Amino acid sequence: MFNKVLIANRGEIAVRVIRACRDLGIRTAAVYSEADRDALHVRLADEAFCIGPPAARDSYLHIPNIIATAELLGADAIHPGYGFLAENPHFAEICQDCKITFIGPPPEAIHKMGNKAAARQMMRKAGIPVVPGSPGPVRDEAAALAVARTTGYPLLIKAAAGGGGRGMRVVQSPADLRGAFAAAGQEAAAAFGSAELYIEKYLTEPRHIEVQILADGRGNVVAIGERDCSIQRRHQKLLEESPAVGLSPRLRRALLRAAVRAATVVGYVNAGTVEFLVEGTNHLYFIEMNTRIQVEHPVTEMVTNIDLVKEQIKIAAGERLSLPREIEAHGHAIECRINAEDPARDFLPSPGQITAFIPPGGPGIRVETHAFTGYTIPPYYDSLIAKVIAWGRDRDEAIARMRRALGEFDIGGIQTTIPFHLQVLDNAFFRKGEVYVNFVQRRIDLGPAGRPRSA
Amino acid sequence: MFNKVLIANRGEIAVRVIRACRDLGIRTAAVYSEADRDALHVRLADEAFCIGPPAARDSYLHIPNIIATAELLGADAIHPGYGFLAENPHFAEICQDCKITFIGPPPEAIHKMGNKAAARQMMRKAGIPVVPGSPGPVRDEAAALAVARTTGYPLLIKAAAGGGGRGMRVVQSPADLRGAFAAAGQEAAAAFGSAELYIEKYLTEPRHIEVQILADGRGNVVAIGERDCSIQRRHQKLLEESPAVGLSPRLRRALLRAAVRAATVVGYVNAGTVEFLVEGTNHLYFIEMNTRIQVEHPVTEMVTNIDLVKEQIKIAAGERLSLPREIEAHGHAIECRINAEDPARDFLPSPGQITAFIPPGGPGIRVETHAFTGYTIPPYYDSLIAKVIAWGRDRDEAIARMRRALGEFDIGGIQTTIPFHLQVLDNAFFRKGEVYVNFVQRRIDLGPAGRPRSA
Amino acid sequence: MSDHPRFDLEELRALIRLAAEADIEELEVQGAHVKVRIKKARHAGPAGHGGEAPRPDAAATPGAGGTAVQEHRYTPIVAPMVGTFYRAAKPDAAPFVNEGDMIEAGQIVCVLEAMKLFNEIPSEVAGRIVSILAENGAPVEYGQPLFLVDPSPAA
Amino acid sequence: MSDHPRFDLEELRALIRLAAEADIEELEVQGAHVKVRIKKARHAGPAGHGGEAPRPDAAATPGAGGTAVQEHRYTPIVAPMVGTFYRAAKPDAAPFVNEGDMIEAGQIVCVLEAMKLFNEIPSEVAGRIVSILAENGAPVEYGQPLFLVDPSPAA
Repeated sequence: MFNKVLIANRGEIAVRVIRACRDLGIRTAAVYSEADRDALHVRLADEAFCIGPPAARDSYLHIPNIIATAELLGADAIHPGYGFLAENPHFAEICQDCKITFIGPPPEAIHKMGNKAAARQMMRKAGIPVVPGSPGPVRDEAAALAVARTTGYPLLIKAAAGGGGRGMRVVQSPADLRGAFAAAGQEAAAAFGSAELYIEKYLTEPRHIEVQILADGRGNVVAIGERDCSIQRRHQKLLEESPAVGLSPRLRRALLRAAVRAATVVGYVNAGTVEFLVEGTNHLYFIEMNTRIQVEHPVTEMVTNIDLVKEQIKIAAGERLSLPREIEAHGHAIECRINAEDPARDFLPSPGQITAFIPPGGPGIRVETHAFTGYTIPPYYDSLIAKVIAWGRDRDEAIARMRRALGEFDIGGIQTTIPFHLQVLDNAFFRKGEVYVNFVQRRIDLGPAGRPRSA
Repeated sequence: MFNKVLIANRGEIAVRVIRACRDLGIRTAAVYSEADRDALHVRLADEAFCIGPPAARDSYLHIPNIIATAELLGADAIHPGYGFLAENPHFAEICQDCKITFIGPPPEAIHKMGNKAAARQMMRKAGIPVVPGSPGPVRDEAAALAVARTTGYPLLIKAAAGGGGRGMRVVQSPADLRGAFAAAGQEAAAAFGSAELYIEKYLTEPRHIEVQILADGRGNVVAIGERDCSIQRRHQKLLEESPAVGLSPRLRRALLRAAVRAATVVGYVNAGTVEFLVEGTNHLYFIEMNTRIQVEHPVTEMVTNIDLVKEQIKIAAGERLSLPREIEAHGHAIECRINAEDPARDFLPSPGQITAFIPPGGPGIRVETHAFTGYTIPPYYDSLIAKVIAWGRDRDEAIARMRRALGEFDIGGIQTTIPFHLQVLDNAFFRKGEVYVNFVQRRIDLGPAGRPRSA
Repeated sequence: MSDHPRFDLEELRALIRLAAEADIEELEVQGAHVKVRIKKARHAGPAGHGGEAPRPDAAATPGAGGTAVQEHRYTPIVAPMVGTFYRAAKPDAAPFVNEGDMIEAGQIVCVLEAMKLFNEIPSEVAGRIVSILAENGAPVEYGQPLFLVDPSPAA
Repeated sequence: MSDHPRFDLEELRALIRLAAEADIEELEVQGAHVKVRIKKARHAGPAGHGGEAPRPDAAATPGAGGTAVQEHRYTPIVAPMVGTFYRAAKPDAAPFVNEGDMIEAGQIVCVLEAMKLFNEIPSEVAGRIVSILAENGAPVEYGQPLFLVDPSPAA
């Protein structure tokens, strides 16, 4: 096992990784930017080292300073968390070269799954259904029009290197295609440094369901259940749950099997997530694989009692997976991402000082946060300040507990997404389990009703 | 189901009951003394009513004001929590007379179990082993010496109406008996208004193991597993766990069966706890039954996923128990009571303002607390400020998580029992599961070593 | 930490708060190792800052307003128990007291009903009832002000 | 930590924040070795308060006070990257600079080793090395003060 792990991240995930290390008896080294001097991960780690100014490119993305810190402090492994360098194959390679274990998949697997179009092609060849569309990147408008004849309309233009909704366009007709294609290309180039696009059939009310996998590099690839992440806004997940409500056992088995196959094909090692769109009761389509721990991993942990971050570290240290092939889920778990954003003002970021912070507690509630009373949210990074996870013996109990927890969560000084979540939890369609990726757009009124209400 | 529940308590248990009511969709009314104006239970309840000055006898023990508040606010039930009026049969009777449901057992059951000597006699008649000793109260020193001839030495003198160690004496020889008897009688009279004493065989290294039961008054009495509460200091529980480590399945079954029998004999309804001393691998002795929810109930909740407070409310509302006869425990749970006391100074109470309060979180951790940053602990009530409960797939994982959680628990401005708990968790005998009621006395050095250490 | 004299931020903060609350312009403190001088800003404009710092200066200004000081001498009669507040002994009876009435110490001013019992509540002070703060028939908390009494009215 | 009179940037930053939050105009703190005076800028408009502390105005107030300005003129040379601090190019070579040395802007004052690369670190200021704040061979953080320079020594 490792002697010391450096956590190349900040915020709640850095705290989460420190906890997993503690539980395994491993020493921890935090890194931080000048904006995070008073951050919780800095306080909780055994050691902490300042690696640069606030801008992420000069600190949390600054590979030489991170590697140098690992060497100076004698860390034998680096956990990248999510975001920042987590899916940078170059970083994983440098770790390898420096004889520091990268707690994540091999660089080749990151690379292969990083190019979404290439990944899609690879999966299709492996017999995993993908959303009908261009076999690879689409060169120009003419080629796009040709592909559109096979997918039909509406269709979706996506950035090959992208994610998170940037460089993405829904196109309703051939007339719209030309302009949308050019705009998406520019956006993709600006956001990801690559203008490569691909085209997909646009699914009307698909659900976003993903499968957590763990692979130990010794031939053991296990699917640890699924998560429904359909509650999204502009392709940003806001609420996730496990298990996916109303999924037939047959379709669930098919998803798990496809995920294991995807991981196997790409030679995957460590924790990863295979994302699918699910249409109706029968159709699954691979969309991408995230080669890291996900924000929403706790819902899986709550229904399986497997500590995924501990498993990541154990796998990276060369341990064999000691899990059964078939993981049984018990009960139901929901996660709400509490962002420092104002849902009543189009989710405008709301950084600043948190003047009061009383997290919820009690039965079935788990909180992952790096915030505390007096903490100032720096404006440089993402707006996630806490994750509340509620577990219940069934979905109704999980919802009731989540409503109670969010109702008592006292955060002063900033606006948060709590009112939005309460609105979703109270929505009759959500309660029936009728969720799909455009649920928020269709079912949630984000007008003044998004303002805080008494729970 | 009830429309509105009044919570006749304060602190973490008042918050706990409010949460259970929320989860059931029941409105809540808090009561508070003038010292608790800014307390969390006041903030979290739907309504709150001041019932008296700080002294408990004029507020939380003031029956007329509490009943009047329930009537004024239209509460149809009262949850007494633990302590205060929870085991006062007179209060339960008044509730009955006022047509307010007392969420707890019938007054008769409270009364019968309230007199410890009478309860012991009743249990012995029902075939449940009790610690050998006087069949009832012992009148005088001569009678005490006679009983001692049957129990042998060392023996224990206890107050019949007592609890919590007051009016209790260990006697090593006939020569010591006379003085100890008189002293215990005086102490008992002062503390409980009754000088009645009884005598028991003193067990050398017994474990304190208790069984949680639920009874619905319709013939269903279920034992919800056991808790080991051997880690005590001066008869005050400090750390509890479930299941009891190293208990043979046979002895465990015997304990559960005895507990169900005890509850049945007394006509018990609602949640209760039957406490036993266990000696060696075969002997169990009934000591008393607590006719209320216990401080340590969460460890049972964590290993069974049953919300005991919700069950209390449902039973009081007349619902039938919907639990299987055999409850399966999964994993292991530990609770540490975090008191505002200084373990390095003989557990001296440490009230005052909490200047920083960052509770632990992450996988497997549950926190029950009414404290928050800026909260001032009033000097009038007990010193419990938080309960940390850690769950793990096995005892080792639960211990590791508890150590991590206590290590990161940041409480500023006051002294707490956290360093004491870390010391217990690191003790090799504790880790092996070698616990018994005098464990703290024998195994824990409460000298300067009790001071905070880096975890 | 070190044996060098350190700036104690907590102490400094306390000093600054002191200076702010005391409404002084300059404060100089000199110890063996440390010397602190605090000088307050003179703002012409409105006081509005986000933080806590100094109180609105007007409140601490003594000779400012005559009427403001008056109010402070009023004494409340508070509920000594939880109950329903009734101004009269029976629904059709006259109220025990009305606004403007002179009362004596020990005089019954209302009843509080709790658990079917009507408890007559005497005033602990003598004076004139300035205002009645609770509504007839309303539930009142322990310590809730029921009446405001001017103990030294211009008699 | 060390027995050098350290100029603690953290403390200074905290002092400035303190001065900014409290409504004071001038704050002067004098210890055995250090004396700091912070004077708030008088901005005409209310614009300024967002939360970020004001810049050390004292440093920007040139002709304000005689001795007070003295100490504040020391400028730290900070680590521009993470690395191991070496005072000399090779283990047996002479240090680039010693305490009391005069240095010019752009002059190499140390090397920082990171990922097997030795990075020569030039000073951005000219002046006299007042003190060396990091130990030879020690790991240094980004932004860690390495040297304290008096930019206008009595030459």
